[in-house]
Amino acid sequence: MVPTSYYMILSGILFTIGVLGVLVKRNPIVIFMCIELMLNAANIAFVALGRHFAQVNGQMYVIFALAVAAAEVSVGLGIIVSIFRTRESINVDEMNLMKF
Amino acid sequence: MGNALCRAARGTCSAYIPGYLNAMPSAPILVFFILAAVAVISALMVVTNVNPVRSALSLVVTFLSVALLYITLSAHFIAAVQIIVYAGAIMVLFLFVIMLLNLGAPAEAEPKNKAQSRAALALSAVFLTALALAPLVTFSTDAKSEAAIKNLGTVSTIGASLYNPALPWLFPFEATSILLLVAVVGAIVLAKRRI
Amino acid sequence: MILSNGASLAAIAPILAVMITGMIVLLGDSCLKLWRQAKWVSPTISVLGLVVSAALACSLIGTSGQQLAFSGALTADAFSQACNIILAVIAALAVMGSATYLENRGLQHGEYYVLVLFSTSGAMLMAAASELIVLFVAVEILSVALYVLAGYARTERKSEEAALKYFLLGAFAGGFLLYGIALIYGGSSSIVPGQVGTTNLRALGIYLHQMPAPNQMFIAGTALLMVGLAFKAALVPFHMWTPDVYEGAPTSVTAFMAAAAKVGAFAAILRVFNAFIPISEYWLIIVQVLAVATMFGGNILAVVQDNVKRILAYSSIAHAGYLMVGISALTGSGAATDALKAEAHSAAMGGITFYLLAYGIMTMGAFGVLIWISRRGRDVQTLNDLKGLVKTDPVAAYTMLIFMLSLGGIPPTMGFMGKWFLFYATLQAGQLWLAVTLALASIISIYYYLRVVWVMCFTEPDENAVAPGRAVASGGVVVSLIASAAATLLFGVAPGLLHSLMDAASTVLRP
Amino acid sequence: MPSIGNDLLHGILPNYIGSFHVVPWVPYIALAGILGFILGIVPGLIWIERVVIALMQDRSGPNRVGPRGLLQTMADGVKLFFKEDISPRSVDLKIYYLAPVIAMIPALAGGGTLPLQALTFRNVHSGALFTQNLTVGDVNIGLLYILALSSLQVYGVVLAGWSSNNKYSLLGGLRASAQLISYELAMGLSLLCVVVMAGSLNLNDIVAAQNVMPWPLKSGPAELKGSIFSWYWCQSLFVPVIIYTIAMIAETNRAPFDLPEAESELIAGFHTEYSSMKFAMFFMGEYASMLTVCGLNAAMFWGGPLPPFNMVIFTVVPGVVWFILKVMLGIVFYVWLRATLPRLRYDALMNLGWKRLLPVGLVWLFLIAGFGLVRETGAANVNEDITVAADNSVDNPTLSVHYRPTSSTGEVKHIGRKALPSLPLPGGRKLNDDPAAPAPGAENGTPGQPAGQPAGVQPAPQPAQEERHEESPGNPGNGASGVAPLPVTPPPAGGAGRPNEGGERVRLAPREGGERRGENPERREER
Repeated sequence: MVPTSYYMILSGILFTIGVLGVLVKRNPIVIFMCIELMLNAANIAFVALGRHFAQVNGQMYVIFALAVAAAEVSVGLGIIVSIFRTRESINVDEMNLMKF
Repeated sequence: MGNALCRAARGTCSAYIPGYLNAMPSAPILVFFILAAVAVISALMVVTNVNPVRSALSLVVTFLSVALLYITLSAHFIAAVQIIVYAGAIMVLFLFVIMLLNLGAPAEAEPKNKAQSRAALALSAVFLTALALAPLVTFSTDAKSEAAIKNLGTVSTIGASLYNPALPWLFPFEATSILLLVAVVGAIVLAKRRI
Repeated sequence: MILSNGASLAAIAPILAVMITGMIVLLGDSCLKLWRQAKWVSPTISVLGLVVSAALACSLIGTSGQQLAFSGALTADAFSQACNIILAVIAALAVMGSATYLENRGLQHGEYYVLVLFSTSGAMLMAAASELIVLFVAVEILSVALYVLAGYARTERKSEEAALKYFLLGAFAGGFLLYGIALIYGGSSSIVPGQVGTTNLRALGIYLHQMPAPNQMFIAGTALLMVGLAFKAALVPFHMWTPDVYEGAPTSVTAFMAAAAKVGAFAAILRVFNAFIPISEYWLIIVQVLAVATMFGGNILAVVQDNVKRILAYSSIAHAGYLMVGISALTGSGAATDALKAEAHSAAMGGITFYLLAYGIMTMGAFGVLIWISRRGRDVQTLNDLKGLVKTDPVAAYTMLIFMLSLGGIPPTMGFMGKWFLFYATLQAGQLWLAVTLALASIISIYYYLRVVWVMCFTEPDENAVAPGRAVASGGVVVSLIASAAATLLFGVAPGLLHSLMDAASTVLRP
Repeated sequence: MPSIGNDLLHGILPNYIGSFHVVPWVPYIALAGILGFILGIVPGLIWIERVVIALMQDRSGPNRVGPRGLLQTMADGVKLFFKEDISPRSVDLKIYYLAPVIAMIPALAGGGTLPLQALTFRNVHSGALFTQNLTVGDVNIGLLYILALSSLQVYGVVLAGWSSNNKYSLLGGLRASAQLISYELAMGLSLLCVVVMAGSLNLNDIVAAQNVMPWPLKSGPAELKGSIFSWYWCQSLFVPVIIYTIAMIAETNRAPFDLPEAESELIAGFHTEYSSMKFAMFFMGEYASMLTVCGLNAAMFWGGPLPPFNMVIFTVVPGVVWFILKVMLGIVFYVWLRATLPRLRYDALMNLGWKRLLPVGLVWLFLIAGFGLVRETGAANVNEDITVAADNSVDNPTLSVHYRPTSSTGEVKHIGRKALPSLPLPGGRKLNDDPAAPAPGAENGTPGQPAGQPAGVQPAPQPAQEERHEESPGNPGNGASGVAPLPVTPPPAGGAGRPNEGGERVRLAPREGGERRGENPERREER
């Protein structure tokens, strides 16, 4: 059986890539995708840990995380679509109506 | 050969594996590494691609390989749901929006914010070491026996635990319906032209 | 004790009341034409539901002990009921203040109240959550509704921009939160007998008490959880979104967001860190650094602002810092004996609860004044718009004065008493330097609050300002303003009236 | 019903170590059969479509190449194969080439869990009979697998539309994705009704659940067992079958829902820019997915490989033939619709999906679930009767390889239990529980729990439940120790009475579970 640590390291790597993506990308849709990647990394960790402990808990968490991801996506893409209606671009660098 | 590999894959009768096969990593490890490599590479492509459509496609590949990883963790139901929800619904919505807004054309050279990128990389490196090394220390012992986990991911086990009033999952499950209701109302409020 | 499922439903009746009211408003508004046409129906029903919820919470607050509802998913104890009361009051004030404002800007739809009610229920769940995944779901119920509300003025670019920023950073924080939960789930196996994981805060508290030796994974998880919650509570340095979102969102939403989201987030932080008190040597210093950074960061940045909404945004950040001081006092780290530690704990619990209520009421009041004086079409935005308010609209100016004094922590207001309780708890906990820092930060804050007062009272009205004339008063805002002003003064003079609330909250024990 | 494995990987790599509980080559036969059938029948389907449409339109149809034009599609295929491969300059090349492949793979893979036939074998050594399903992957998430693949199908269309860099293609792709997402919900709801009735996601189990006496009858002529009246189209699922059929046509973008390629508005929609073999792949993908959804329809609502009546004249025909026949009827239905119905307007299409099919499906699901709940709780005795009846009705199989849609003794018991539409109740009725075990929903569910003893509330799986039940009355703190007033009683140090958050109550204890189950399920799990 593949050791749980392997899965945890994989999930750590995916989470880091997600965080990195959020920090460096400029397109909100891609940023959002990177956030989904972070959630997925957490899900891998949950399932792997659940197997490690022989608990069904790990998979329960994933079900809730999935529901949350779905809800976030519908609202997030709604925001992006509605923002595109009033301006032609959605680059986060152009979100500069409000400055410090 | 195939037979032996199959045995190795099952991990049941390792004593009968010919000596030369012992040197090989067992099949599950190989499968894991292949899937993990696909997941990580496609995840990196999500970040490195300039074209949002390609990013989305790479993310779909990541999700699919994650789904297969769930199968190797004997979480079949989660694997199927991962494909249905993430690959089949969420990413399709992403693609739909990208296409609707016609963002597909490769963006004009992204203004690179060097300082921010460097800070992000440094931060990520810290994260990576912290997150990747922590489990190494914690999980020195191996997981439970295979018999204990083989039924964890079946639909009946999941359903029976999710709806079991003696377990704490029933309430969050119901609370999730409020969340989805909020999302539905919210999406309509945001995106419908006239409320 | 564990409640049966029926008793659990009864114990969370205040939350259910809010949820059910939300569904009634949603159904009524979408199905009944008369309901939709009469604009006052949805807010009235919403307020009624919130009042019912608060009343239920008041009747349940006497229940003592640590009741686990739904097999450990929720803790339906007195503190959660206290938070229910606070949140119901905030939401009721917000709903009353919103109606006219939305009407003026053509945004009056039933969905607004539905979202407000649901997000209130999310914040209530955050205060009650005892399983971390329930906390996560509750955070998302609150946040998803707030993302939508922030972008509620769909035709305004600022509002949309605020929604996008809030959404992206909120979802980012959600990712941290979830990963933190995952790591805590894995890391807890070293302290849980049987080498299995758990994310139940009560269980974690007990196990940590027995064996305060978390492994690295657990600590990493706690750190990520803290980052996620700090984003939600807008602590420096995770506060970047706050001013923009507060400025861009419609003012009525800003008011609700500033109050309810912060109360929910702090209730959750309190629940988490209360369970983690046995390992406070790992996180106490971080909490204290966050507290100091947040107090000074918020206050100093507020000084240089010209936009009233941004000033209030930074002020809300600073208030989050004061509350973090209270979290630090929970541990009683400097207290000598266990008895003193317990005393510091209960003082801090009471202080935080009182402060949450005070903060909610005075924030709602300050934004309520802005709503009241904003005229058709445009918001009151800059300090310029407030110039000479005392001449053009003296009632509004004096009401604003009350809230500014209260936010600044000047007696005899509720804000002063709140700060005093926190100060006292910090002293009890033996954290003298932190108490001094709190006092210093409040002194800085007085500058910009008094600046607003000065602009209102001692300058001539600006011809170009938004609100030169008397605003058309409307029932809802007036009621909400009168209520919050009265409460600010009353509880400032006689904080003992809230004795039972604070006592109830302090029944949350140290693990 | 024995399965080859619990999951997909094990299903594809069957376990043939040890005594023969499964025949290792059966899944490969099924794989070869399904792939070969789908790929081989597509030219035939196109011929059928053209001939039937010609018949309906009262014209000749293909009649030049080969007898009755049978070879016409072959000729077309050869032409497409040798045509010059044109790729327009402005396309996104990688994705442009990838799209037809993506369109085809899920359609071909979708047949992986279709129940073609139940085969009976005799073990050479022990002489015992056992049944094995002719299915590529006889997995417990069979239906979810098909749904997952069908949800992936949209990518081919969307990517083709986007990468062509052509506004008609883009519009086609957009329409396709919106349509697929919308109709997937209605489709899922209608299939959920079946799942609620059958209590399983395994398609073989669902077929087996239809192989009983038609519902109101408890006993009667053996010819009616598993007959056309006991299939789910007739067993109070006549509304879901309609919803599914409409949704399946929309899912495959066929007339009258072929808006993504509406030639009058969008030229050819998403495949406007595609030519030669790439176009042919879209074409084949479309037909392959038609076959898959028709196969699912046949399995879910029309009894799969079951013959219409349990009479010798029908049962001598192998089940797989019946299955193919049902699929072909579905295809002809497709063609019939295409020949007779005009294309819908786009808003009408969306309204139909969201405002008609979805609410109706939801209401019907509630009805089915409530109905099942009532019968489940009110009919414990009936349940036993039917089990016995099912036992008696088994005729002894004599052939070593015996084409019969039913299965061995243990299976029929199991089918007997499935005779009633069942809701998965709290407490977890499991498919492969020993039928002799007490009905879990009725006796062990929580309603009867004393309120003061939440510790006695059982964990999910059946066998673990019994153990817990013995412990709990004597030790009310068990499972509740995490909840004792905090500093007063820290939980005991031992592992047994650990709190609910910890292992014991939450962990589903499959190890104990396995031992208590009957012989047959145990073997099934090992695989």
